[in-house]
Amino acid sequence: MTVRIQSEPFDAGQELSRFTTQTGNVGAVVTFTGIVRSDGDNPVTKLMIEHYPAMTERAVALMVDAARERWSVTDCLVIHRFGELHIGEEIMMVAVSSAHRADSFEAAQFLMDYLKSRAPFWKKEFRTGTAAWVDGKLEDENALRQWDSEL
Amino acid sequence: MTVRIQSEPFDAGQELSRFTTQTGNVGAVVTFTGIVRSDGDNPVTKLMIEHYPAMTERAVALMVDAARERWSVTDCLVIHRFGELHIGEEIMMVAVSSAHRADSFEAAQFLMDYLKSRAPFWKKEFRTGTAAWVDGKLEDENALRQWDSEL
Amino acid sequence: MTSNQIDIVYFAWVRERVGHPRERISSRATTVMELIDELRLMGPEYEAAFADIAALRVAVDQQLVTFDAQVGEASEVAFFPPMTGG
Amino acid sequence: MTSNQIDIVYFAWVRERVGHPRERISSRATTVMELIDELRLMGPEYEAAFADIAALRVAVDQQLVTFDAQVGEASEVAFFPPMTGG
Repeated sequence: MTVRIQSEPFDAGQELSRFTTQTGNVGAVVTFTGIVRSDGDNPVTKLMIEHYPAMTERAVALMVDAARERWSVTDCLVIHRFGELHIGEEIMMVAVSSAHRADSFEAAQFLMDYLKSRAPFWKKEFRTGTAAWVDGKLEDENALRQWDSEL
Repeated sequence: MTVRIQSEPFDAGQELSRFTTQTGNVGAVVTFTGIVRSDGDNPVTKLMIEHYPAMTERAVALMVDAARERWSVTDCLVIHRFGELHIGEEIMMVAVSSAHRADSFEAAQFLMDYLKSRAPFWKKEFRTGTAAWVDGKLEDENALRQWDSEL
Repeated sequence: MTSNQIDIVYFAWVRERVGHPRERISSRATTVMELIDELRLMGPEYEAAFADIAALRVAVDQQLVTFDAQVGEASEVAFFPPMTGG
Repeated sequence: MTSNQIDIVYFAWVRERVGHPRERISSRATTVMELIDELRLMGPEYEAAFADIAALRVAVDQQLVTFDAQVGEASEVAFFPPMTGG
């Protein structure tokens, strides 16, 4: 199990290759990668991600533990960046390995739903002439509730 | 959209890096990688995968089309090997990109469920002193039915 | 009633039981089920391959179909066990 | 009633409204809600930051809690908007 909170860019493909090599005898690996996307009429030009260093790693480790209790998971990797990020850069990734595909898929979705609304990260979007903190989304809260857990 | 049916090994990490670079302005990429796993008392030593060349690419392309009709997906990649495969080698991978994470996760799971039971591949497992065709699993048929589709 | 030239292809254990991967036959069958009845008459290896229809899948001209599907104009019919890809 | 030294930390727009990321205060609060009442008295920037409690989240000693949670022995309390990671 690896949790990395870092300001440096990373390459999700390289991380997947390394994860698969290290994870040993598994049948399934699922990854999710979140990427800075420009959208709308006045598109995002960059992102600033703030986090709560004293809390972040422990909070994410607790989510990983919860996933491992719930599914038969061999290994997990979570990488999340903070600081200044540009369009096309990887914001974060999750990788999960397991014997069978359902465990990896569900554990990865569970981790994403928790990371979205329970890990102490805040995104600020910069557009030409303006900057605004991203609002928490109701759909993310609802996604979390579907797991019906008490984390 | 790319579908590759090949006997050569591939590296899922390299494929993910290339896919993410080529896919353009997306927010989310989900991958699934299936790997040859050894299990049990008399573990698998190698796998032979047979396929139906005249049918395979078109069948997989139809699945990808069905996923794109159902979810808001930016790009899809499906790679599936045939021939002789050894422990730890990648059997196949699916990558899906989209603006938002739910589309990529669901489309990737949908593609996997279809590939498992509707793409014309057959696995034969070799163990010490014995070889046997893998039986279709009821749980895979049930996974497919959950999508409740008419493909 | 005229007969039709059809390529029959077999995969996985169906291929192993029949003993070869492909053959061209002359058939008067109008449905897959009738085609199977013809094939069963071709020898014990065919009887073994087609003993349990529930364990088989069929594609007519590379499209998965049910056993009551027409084969009238088909040029290729494939028989195989349930797929196990992924 | 004795007072307690607590580090208060702020993130995202809460930090921007308060005007600084961290401070140590002397507090008599026993719950988070009482602590917020004390903070609101510290100036208009605090009133602005704590105007809408429903828009805030709180962590006591790095654990997410509800506003009725105890802060008696806490050494660090953090206020921030709903998280938007991932």
